Amino acid sequence: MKLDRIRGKALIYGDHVNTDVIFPGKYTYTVKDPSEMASHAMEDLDPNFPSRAREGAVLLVGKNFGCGSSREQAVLCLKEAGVRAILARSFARIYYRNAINLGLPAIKLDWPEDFALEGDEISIDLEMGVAENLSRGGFLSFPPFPAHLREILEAGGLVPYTRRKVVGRT
Amino acid sequence: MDRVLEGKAFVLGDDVDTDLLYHNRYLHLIRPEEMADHLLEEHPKASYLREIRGDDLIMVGGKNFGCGSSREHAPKAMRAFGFKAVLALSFSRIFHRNAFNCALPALQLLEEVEVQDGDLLRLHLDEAWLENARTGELFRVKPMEPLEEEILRAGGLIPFVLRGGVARWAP
Amino acid sequence: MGPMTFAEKVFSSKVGREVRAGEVVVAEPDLCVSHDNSAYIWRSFLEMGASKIAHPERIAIFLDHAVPAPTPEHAENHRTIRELVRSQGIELFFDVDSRGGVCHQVVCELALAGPGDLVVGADSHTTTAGALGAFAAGVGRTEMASIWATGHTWFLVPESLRVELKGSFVDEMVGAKDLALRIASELGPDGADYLSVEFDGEGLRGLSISDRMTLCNMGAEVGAKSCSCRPDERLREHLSSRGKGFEPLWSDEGASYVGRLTYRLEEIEPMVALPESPSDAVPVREAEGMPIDQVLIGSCTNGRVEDLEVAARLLSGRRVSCRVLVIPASWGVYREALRRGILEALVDAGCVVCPPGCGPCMGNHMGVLAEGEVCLSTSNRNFRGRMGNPKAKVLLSSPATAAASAIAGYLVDPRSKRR
Amino acid sequence: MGMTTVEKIVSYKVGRRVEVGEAVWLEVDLVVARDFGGPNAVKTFEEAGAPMKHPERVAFTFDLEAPARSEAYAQNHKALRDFCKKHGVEKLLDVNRGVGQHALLESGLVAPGDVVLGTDSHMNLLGAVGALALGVGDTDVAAAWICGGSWIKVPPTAKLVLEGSLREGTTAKDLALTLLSKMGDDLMGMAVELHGTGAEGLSMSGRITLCSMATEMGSEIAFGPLDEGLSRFLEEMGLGGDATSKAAKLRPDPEAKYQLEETVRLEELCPMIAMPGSPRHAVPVEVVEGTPIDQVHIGSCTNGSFEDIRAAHQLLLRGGGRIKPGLRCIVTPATLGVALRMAESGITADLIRGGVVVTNPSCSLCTARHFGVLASGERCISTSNRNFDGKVGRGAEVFLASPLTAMASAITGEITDPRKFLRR
Repeated sequence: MKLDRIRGKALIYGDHVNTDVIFPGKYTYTVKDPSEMASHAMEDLDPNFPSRAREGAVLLVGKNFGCGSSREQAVLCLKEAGVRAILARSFARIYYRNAINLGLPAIKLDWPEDFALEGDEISIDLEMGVAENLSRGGFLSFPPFPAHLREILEAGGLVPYTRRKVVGRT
Repeated sequence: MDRVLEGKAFVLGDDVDTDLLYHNRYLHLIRPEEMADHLLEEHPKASYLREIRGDDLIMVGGKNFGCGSSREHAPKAMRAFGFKAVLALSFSRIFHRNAFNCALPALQLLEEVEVQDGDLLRLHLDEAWLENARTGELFRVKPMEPLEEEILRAGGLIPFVLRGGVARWAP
Repeated sequence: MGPMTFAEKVFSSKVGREVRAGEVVVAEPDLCVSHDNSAYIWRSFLEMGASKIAHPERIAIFLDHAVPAPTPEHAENHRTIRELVRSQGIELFFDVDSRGGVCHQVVCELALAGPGDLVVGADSHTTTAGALGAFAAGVGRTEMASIWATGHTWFLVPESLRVELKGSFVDEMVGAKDLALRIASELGPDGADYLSVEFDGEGLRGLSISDRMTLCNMGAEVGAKSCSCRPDERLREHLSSRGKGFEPLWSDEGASYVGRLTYRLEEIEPMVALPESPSDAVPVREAEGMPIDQVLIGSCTNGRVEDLEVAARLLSGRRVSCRVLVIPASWGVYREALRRGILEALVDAGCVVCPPGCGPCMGNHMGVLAEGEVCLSTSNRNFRGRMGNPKAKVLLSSPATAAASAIAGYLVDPRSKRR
Repeated sequence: MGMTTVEKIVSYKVGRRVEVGEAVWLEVDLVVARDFGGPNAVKTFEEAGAPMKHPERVAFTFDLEAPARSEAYAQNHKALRDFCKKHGVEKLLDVNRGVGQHALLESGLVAPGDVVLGTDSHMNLLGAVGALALGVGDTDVAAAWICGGSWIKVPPTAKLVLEGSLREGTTAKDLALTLLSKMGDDLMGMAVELHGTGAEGLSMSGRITLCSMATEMGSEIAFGPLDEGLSRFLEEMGLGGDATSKAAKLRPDPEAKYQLEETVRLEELCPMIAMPGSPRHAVPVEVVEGTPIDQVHIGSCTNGSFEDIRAAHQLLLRGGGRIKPGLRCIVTPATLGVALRMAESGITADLIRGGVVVTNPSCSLCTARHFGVLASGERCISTSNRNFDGKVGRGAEVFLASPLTAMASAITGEITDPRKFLRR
């Protein structure tokens, strides 16, 4: 994954968006196909989400994004639906780990309300630590990712990353 | 209703059970149009059946057709799918009853029939025979009971009851 | 070498040098817990190119999320897990049989971990094992796969929050769940995000292991990485009666905390969490009268013998006025409750006693809600759609409040139904 | 000329002597809808827009998904509860009560001579108490709500004479499976009467098992003997002398006419098992002994009574008290009453100690959407009544057997003749 050129439309949500509204628990053992997962993404919060995210999206969200369950489908469904990165004022701990582990850039950043409006084109450079609003021209900076997290993201997630180590070792 | 029903044949074998006709995983559905989507879903001929959806159809089964559960989803799904009638060498009682109740004629064949999938069939209700238009052969069918006939003419059991049909039959 | 928090001590002992909050370390967990999601973990494990689990003796797998299997999809998932268990020689496997139950409950019931142990679980409520004095944190399933493959993972040594408990609860109508909801209402859903929470104080010594599990379990609802209780005599008894040793590990006097909270247990009153967050909790008396369609007594939060016993004391000889599902957290709980006549009393009162498991807690099995229905549950989470239907509502409370409200058919303060 | 039981029930109802083959309308005493079929009947009824004639003769039972495991059933349950409130239906046996027919019996809602309709193909097991109970579809149910009656075609009767008594290890289920394999379509469309000392010697639970499988034989219904044993059962159910004297009046006349008569000597039977695919593919257990299995299920309307579970429990104790590790054994009591008796008598505790999963009363595995669905390639022995391919899991194999054979197999992990644990 290229870390310097992440682009998508801004989709904005509030604080404490939890894993049950991102991916309802009732589907966790019956829905396995990633594209079907994507069709249920944010189902109980924003039923139009899959169509809005399809062309590529950057989520701008409030505090404690992804609180609740440890279910990784809550990351996978967003990724499959077209989410390229999540900018959150803060993340729930497990969600943050899961996002990085599945290769979805999760950026903790206290973005100001006037940074973007719904639908603005957002560009992110993880190497430089910059988020830019291409529609309006503003930009924000954040601490560049620690090297080991960048490696996981660049590899495309923890599976390919570990695979490289496991297979490389043996 | 028409006294001659015409449709393309769809042929099944003996002991077609209600789980095969309509699987238990869809029992929660209550709209026949939705039920139709799941008709014979697990059957080897399921995809062929979907190719001919939209045509007028007549189902031909063997012995003990519709055995198993009391689910009326089975005949409701058949009717909503486009089946005009079902014929079989014998029927399970509940299926047979359910079929008439939801206005799908279910008639017993009195002899083995020579019919292939896609043959054009004509069911002559008054004469009680089944005609295979491809071969020109006629097969004997057991005439309907008068009560079944009345229910069918009324368009099913509910219209029959609502139009006072019971008064003629009750003691 | 200055005073250290519990988390700092656990990770220092794991890596063999002194580490402090804020450092990233690589450590080997002592116990790795997963459940019906083990088939997914297995798939990621294979995708990683791994073939042999590094330490099968550290892996514990429990089937609990949908048992016995309600659909062919669940059945296939269980079968995959049985195959991997067999092929990898995993001995701590709890199948659909009468040894098992909800993973967090069985870990504590059988004391699969002890003081100072590092436990990871592919489930957010892994924090429950902190009742045993362990450091227990939830992880995602991909991460669990990498731990299966390598035996280790990275941890940020967390900062800590100290919660001091004083005094004791006034009566059995008030308990640990009310305290947990009170804490959630004050901290908010992220009040302990990434923190290690330490429960301590003379108030804690009066609490049963079951109460401590409830407290640690609910830590997940305030974002805690781990919640742990100071090891004491009561824990020593719990461990020794299960043939386990007891080597206490705890924070030092004067360790550094990001915050300190103190609760006087006498001041705690029955609490209820309103939809749609556990931290939207208020005293029951402020919400009394809300009509209820279903009551659920169970889950890893409140499905233990003590919980069922409180409910039975309120319900025996009375009739419930709504649907009441009782789902013991494990077969061990089920057997003990059966032996004590608790289950009979509950069934006589009109409850349905279901086989142990997670039940409808996350909308997978037994007791899913319809549109517009309201469920009062003793579980831990009431987000929108949690029990299957986004237009249903879930309230969270203690078993006492749940049982008292079951009698009334609407939310009541359990003290009004006290015998 | 004398009459058979079914001819008597129908004749009394319509007030004249009826003939075999005749289609008649009759008043219905109880119309039962379940969480399966019920919502469809409600839809049809609401669309018809007519009033409900006899709300006191309407009952609902929730057993297919109890408690609901999916939103769809939660929604259906709620719709039915609301419907009951709206129409003043008081006989709502909710998710705690268990398998419909058994819960109705336990509540004293069915008596000899009653005509009962229900959305369950095994409704006819109520023939064990001399009721004329028929499985019907939801349209029949909705129509009966409107007009209070329904139609039936008077079936011919078969006389099945049972002589002698069952040997240890052989049960009514083995008799049912033997009949299924021997009689083929012979009993199709008939009412079956059980006669003879062998029938009278069967317990009520055994009679219910046998009558429940009339459906698989293609019969309309099977009637148990209307004898002393039935009277005692009726008393236990809280039904007084009226029910007993009615049962006596419904006994077939000695000169009644039968379309078929068949005699079975019970001593000659052995434990039987139906091979996957059809209840009719039954063979002696010894033929397939040793086949490994993954799961055992004991319960259902066929074998979920207290006596069935007690028999399995006894066998478990004789076989060492433990099921085979790695095998799943699920026991589901038919009703709340059975569950309570199991708990009181210590059976539940013993089963759990032995490794068994005991569920709340419901149809459980039998409806294939609740407890213990199978993965493909898995093998299960079930005490239920039907094992069509694909019913409880795609590509899974289900064998049908008695609670004794099921438990014997749970102990060993492979299909096992229960007499192995009984012979000393």
